[in-house]
Amino acid sequence: MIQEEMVVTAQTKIADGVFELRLSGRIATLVTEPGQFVHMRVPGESGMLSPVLRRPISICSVDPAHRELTLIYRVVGLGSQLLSNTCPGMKIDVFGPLGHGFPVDEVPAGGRALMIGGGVGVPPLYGLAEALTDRGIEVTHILGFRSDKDIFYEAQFAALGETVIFTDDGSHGRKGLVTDAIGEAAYDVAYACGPLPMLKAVQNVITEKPLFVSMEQRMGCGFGACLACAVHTTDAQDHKGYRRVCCDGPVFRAGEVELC
Amino acid sequence: MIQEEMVVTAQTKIADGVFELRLSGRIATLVTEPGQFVHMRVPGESGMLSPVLRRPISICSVDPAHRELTLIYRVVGLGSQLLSNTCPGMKIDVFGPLGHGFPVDEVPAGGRALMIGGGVGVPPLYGLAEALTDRGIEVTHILGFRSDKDIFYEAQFAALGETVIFTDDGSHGRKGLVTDAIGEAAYDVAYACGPLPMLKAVQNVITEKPLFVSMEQRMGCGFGACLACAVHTTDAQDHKGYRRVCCDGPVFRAGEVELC
Amino acid sequence: MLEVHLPGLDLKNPVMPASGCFAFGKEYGTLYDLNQLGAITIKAATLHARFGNPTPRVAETPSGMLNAIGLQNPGAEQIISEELPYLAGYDVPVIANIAGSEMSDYVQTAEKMSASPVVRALELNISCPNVKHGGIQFGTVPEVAAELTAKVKAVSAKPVYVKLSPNVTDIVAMARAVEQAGADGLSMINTLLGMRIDLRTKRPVLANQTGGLSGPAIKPVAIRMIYEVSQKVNIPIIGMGGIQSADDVIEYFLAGASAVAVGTANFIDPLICPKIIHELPGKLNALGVSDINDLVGRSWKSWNRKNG
Amino acid sequence: MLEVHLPGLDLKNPVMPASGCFAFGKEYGTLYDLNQLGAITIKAATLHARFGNPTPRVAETPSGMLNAIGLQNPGAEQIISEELPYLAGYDVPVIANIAGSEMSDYVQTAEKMSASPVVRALELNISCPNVKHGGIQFGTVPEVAAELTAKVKAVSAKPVYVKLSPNVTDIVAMARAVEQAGADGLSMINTLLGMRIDLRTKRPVLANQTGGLSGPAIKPVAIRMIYEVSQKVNIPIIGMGGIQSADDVIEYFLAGASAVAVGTANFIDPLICPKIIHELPGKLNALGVSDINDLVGRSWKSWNRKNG
Ligand SMILES: Cc1cc2nc3c(=O)[nH]c(=O)nc-3n(C[C@H](O)[C@H](O)[C@H](O)COP(=O)(O)OP(=O)(O)OC[C@H]3O[C@@H](n4cnc5c(N)ncnc54)[C@H](O)[C@@H]3O)c2cc1C
Ligand SMILES: Cc1cc2nc3c(=O)[nH]c(=O)nc-3n(C[C@H](O)[C@H](O)[C@H](O)COP(=O)(O)OP(=O)(O)OC[C@H]3O[C@@H](n4cnc5c(N)ncnc54)[C@H](O)[C@@H]3O)c2cc1C
Ligand SMILES: Cc1cc2nc3c(=O)[nH]c(=O)nc-3n(C[C@H](O)[C@H](O)[C@H](O)COP(=O)(O)O)c2cc1C
Ligand SMILES: Cc1cc2nc3c(=O)[nH]c(=O)nc-3n(C[C@H](O)[C@H](O)[C@H](O)COP(=O)(O)O)c2cc1C
Ligand code: FES
Ligand code: FES
Repeated sequence: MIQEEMVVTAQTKIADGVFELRLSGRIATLVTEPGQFVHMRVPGESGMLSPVLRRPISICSVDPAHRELTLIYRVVGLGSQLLSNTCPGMKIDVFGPLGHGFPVDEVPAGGRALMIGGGVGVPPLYGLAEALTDRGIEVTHILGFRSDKDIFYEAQFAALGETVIFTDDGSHGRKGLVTDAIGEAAYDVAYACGPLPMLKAVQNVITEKPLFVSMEQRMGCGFGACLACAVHTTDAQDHKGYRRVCCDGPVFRAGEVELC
Repeated sequence: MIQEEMVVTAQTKIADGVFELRLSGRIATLVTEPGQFVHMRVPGESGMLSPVLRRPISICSVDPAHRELTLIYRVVGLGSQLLSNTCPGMKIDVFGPLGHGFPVDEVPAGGRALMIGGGVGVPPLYGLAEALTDRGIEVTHILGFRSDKDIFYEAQFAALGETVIFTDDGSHGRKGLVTDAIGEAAYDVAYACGPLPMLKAVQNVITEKPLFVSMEQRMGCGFGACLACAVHTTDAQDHKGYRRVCCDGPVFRAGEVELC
Repeated sequence: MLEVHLPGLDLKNPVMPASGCFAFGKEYGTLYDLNQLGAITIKAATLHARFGNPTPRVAETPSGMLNAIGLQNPGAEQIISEELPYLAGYDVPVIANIAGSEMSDYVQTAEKMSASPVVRALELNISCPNVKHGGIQFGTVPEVAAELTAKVKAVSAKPVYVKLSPNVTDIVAMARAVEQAGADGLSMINTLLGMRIDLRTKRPVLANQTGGLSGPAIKPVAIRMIYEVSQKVNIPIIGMGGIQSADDVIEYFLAGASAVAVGTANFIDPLICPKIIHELPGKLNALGVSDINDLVGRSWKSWNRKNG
Repeated sequence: MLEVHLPGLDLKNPVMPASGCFAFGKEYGTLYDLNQLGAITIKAATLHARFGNPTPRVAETPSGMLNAIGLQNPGAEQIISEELPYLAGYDVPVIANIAGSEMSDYVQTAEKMSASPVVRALELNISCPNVKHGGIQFGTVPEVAAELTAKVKAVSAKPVYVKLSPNVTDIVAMARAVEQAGADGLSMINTLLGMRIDLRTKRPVLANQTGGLSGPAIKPVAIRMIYEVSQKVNIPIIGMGGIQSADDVIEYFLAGASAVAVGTANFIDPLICPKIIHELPGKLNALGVSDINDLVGRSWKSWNRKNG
């Protein structure tokens, strides 16, 4: 966990309002788990509208040899808008890697893993899939998007394992919800990242196998000091009663915390 | 008076902490008098420190044929610091031209004009000298700087007329104050721009000939609507009792307003 | 979609420049057609001409500015004879902001200004110090503000909007007091009291030492106050404080405002008012809103009652 | 040059993290050596553990942020047994911020926390709503704040700094009341009450609806209040609100602060406290100042009396 100026090495639009950003710096050599994130200070452009707080973005994949991180983000507000205006060569103040990611070792050797992603919850699953296949784990991906124009990384995921695409409107792949396909998959451990309703639905379906979910919360510090991101544990007897999404998570074993 | 995005065409350091900035746009075709100014919205860089208000900078010279303005400014605080980081190709939101400048026609045909400038009060005198010499007026410049390293545009002024340089420490030109040389000059009309103590000293020395001074005040709107820049008239009987530096000035006939 | 009807004010849209940031309209009138505006709030009028404070009168702050203009204005009569005729040439309601140092100043100024046919409503600036009461602000003591409101209402030929100061412990108490005293509407908020110190001179930047903080920095305070007050009064609120976009206007409506004023942003972008007005319909469409009045107080109104 | 001596606090430099922005130090301790800090103000302690408010608990605003954490903490005893031992390993004075919903909560918490040898001073957070008095804040009524201060002073083994809320009409009256009641120092300011509304959901962004506004946006308000209060009290002030640079620290001293706390800026730049501490000597040298204590209140102290 360090703070440094990382250099933008590539900025590419990969779907409607979705960008792939490559950053070079030492943080890329410090990532320990897929599903960790970085907290970025987005440079302002105009005096009247500048982001103050950092923005948390998951690490999609990492290339430590080339000291490079890949992030994928959707433009939703001011910070992500300004981030999408940064160009190769520009420097961005990045703090990371932060948090606890997906436990890769939960899948027994020679086992099978299922990944379920929705929208911009999909990116960290790519790094996870890379880490799992590196270990010889067989991976299946069920990825949901709103529509044709929102899909990204289909080929990249397909190169690693079976990949089922869903769209809300059926404009590409299957029409429906990612949960529709869970029953068809064979797996030992499941991992999910995406919008809250999706996580809840997945948690309702996958009750018999280990499931790990990645959560989002608005953040202040990003590393455990401000309690902006605290969520209740499900177990009322838990000695602390809460977890911090930024440092105890963002990935939790399903059932550890209340999904909210 | 319009608001537009002007394009930076050149940014050059011309003295210690002093930059010459060239901007291209329609405003360059609308300048009517030397001594007018522009009100610039300096782009912010970081979310925590971004200028909010516009910054007033005098127009040093103008090339309407090439739609180009030249400004010269000193880095003193946040806004000027950020301005000095802008590079050719970048766009800056500029509002102008604003204010009333130096009355060129006050000098009778074939007459002589004296210009007295100090520090970053020197730039608008250059455009004035150009306008006067265009009319065949003979010009003398007395320019004061703190030290050798602060001097700029000496050759440019010398090309238009006699140019006497003063430095506070005698490191270049004469040592002393610009007022020391006023008595040696022959002129019909005098113009002054520079720090307040200099303007006051000049006004005390030049009492018999027409003198015009350019003033500075902190500004809000820059065009007469907020009264941030109001100064008292010297004449207590004046029907309004005040003048707005931004639109009634910044150039006033000596004695019209209180120097403050 | 944008039309708004408030006491004395039939507005084609709810966006107006805030008092003190638009003088009497002439300067902005050289930049754009003022008929685009919902209304115009003119600079504070006092009974007699005032020069105001010495300079520097403004200072920049993070996402805001401080001002201590000091109510410079040519006095009520001069404003009526010299400034209002220009505005009479436009089809835009004028709101006259009035100020004073004693109750009697306010009353006389209100009487004069409200009598002008150009003026459609008064905005009572109660943030001024009351010289008779040892400098305490009219706007910080509910009883004093109520008394002033009642006296002004008694003489005013036009509806009276009271402009509340945010520098109080209990903004709801202030709002209720002036509503009880007959206010037709509220303007919220005036500036927060602030200061900056120059490191070089070691003295306050403003000659007046303290000044009024305005701009985006204060928007969260204004939104909070309007949210609280709009739930407790039955008169409309003109919202202001840091508005610089159509999104901000919508946020004010959701909080409980029925119209808005734009102050500081005029200095940063002189065309901001017409820009906001032109952007509003698109923003409302994107939110599925067909009438901006439906948004008033929606952040606290129950979800099933439409425009309830 | 940077050493500062205040009741109970001998500081190697006047810069400390503000309460609630630094937890109990462990996280920042992984980033830098906490011995560099002048002091550490720990997160508010209450008598019993509190979970705090539902999320979202933070929102961004122009040059600031809103928070409604809701005083989440493990309770005084847990803090003493689980958190303070870590800080005991550093040579940095610890200030314990304490909060409660009733006078008796505060008193018991103060007694416990002040008894810890690690704690050098208490900071009384009087911005909390008083449940017994119908939710009115302790920090908005001078008499209530004074009573609370006196009761806490009576049981505290360490000096007591009272942290004032800026959401009041008369900050000087508040300061004088707690000084009279025995406060050893003041902390100024706590957050301004604010709100943001989400245009999409049409509801307040924070689950708690309103939150505390902090960050550079509020600095001019804090500077003004410290300028006013420091001229009227004889106890030192720890200044805070939007500090993000050594220049800001100097501005606070000029206004009348004798030490400073950095809150929100820690989230933006986790290394900001040591950065400011390292920059201070150079900035003071550039201003020709050899002892930072000479700057206290220089914006209002007469020019010829040095450090007068
Ligand atoms: C651990 C974590 C990992 C994330 N990874 C990704 C990712 O890989 N790709 C991606 O596109 N998005 C990701 N997000 C969401 C991303 O942080 C937000 O979309 C982004 O902060 C929005 O910023 P903005 O300025 O564009 O939006 P605005 O709405 O203007 O932001 C305003 C404030 O709200 C916060 N905020 C808004 N939405 C969210 C959100 N969903 N989660 C947390 N804070 C939010 C912002 O950080 C900011 O402080 C992640 C969030 C978390 C917590
Ligand atoms: C009509 C006019 C013409 C000017 N022409 C020039 C010029 O040609 N070259 C040049 O170098 N400078 C000129 N100045 C001064 C220039 O405006 C300031 O140096 C500049 O605004 C400083 O901004 P800053 O952010 O760097 O400093 P900061 O001190 O950080 O600025 C803070 C605030 O104070 C204002 N301010 C600070 N100093 C001045 C000042 N001297 N006058 C007015 N406002 C000030 C800024 O605009 C800003 O609002 C002129 C000023 C005026 C009024
Ligand atoms: C330069 C300036 C002058 C102002 N003059 C007045 C005034 O004369 N009367 C008044 O009621 N408010 C005055 N105000 C306050 C504004 O009308 C408005 O309430 C406040 O600035 C908040 O809005 P904003 O953040 O959009 O500027 C003034 C504000 C500024 C910045
Ligand atoms: C996330 C957060 C939590 C806070 N928690 C506390 C607290 O527990 N007790 C307290 O007295 N102040 C608390 N504060 C207020 C700060 O200590 C400080 O007074 C305020 O934020 C102003 O300083 P700043 O602008 O540097 O943040 C908190 C502020 C923030 C932003
Ligand atoms: S974001 Fe600060 S504790 Fe999680
Ligand atoms: S700067 Fe607004 S009137 Fe001059």
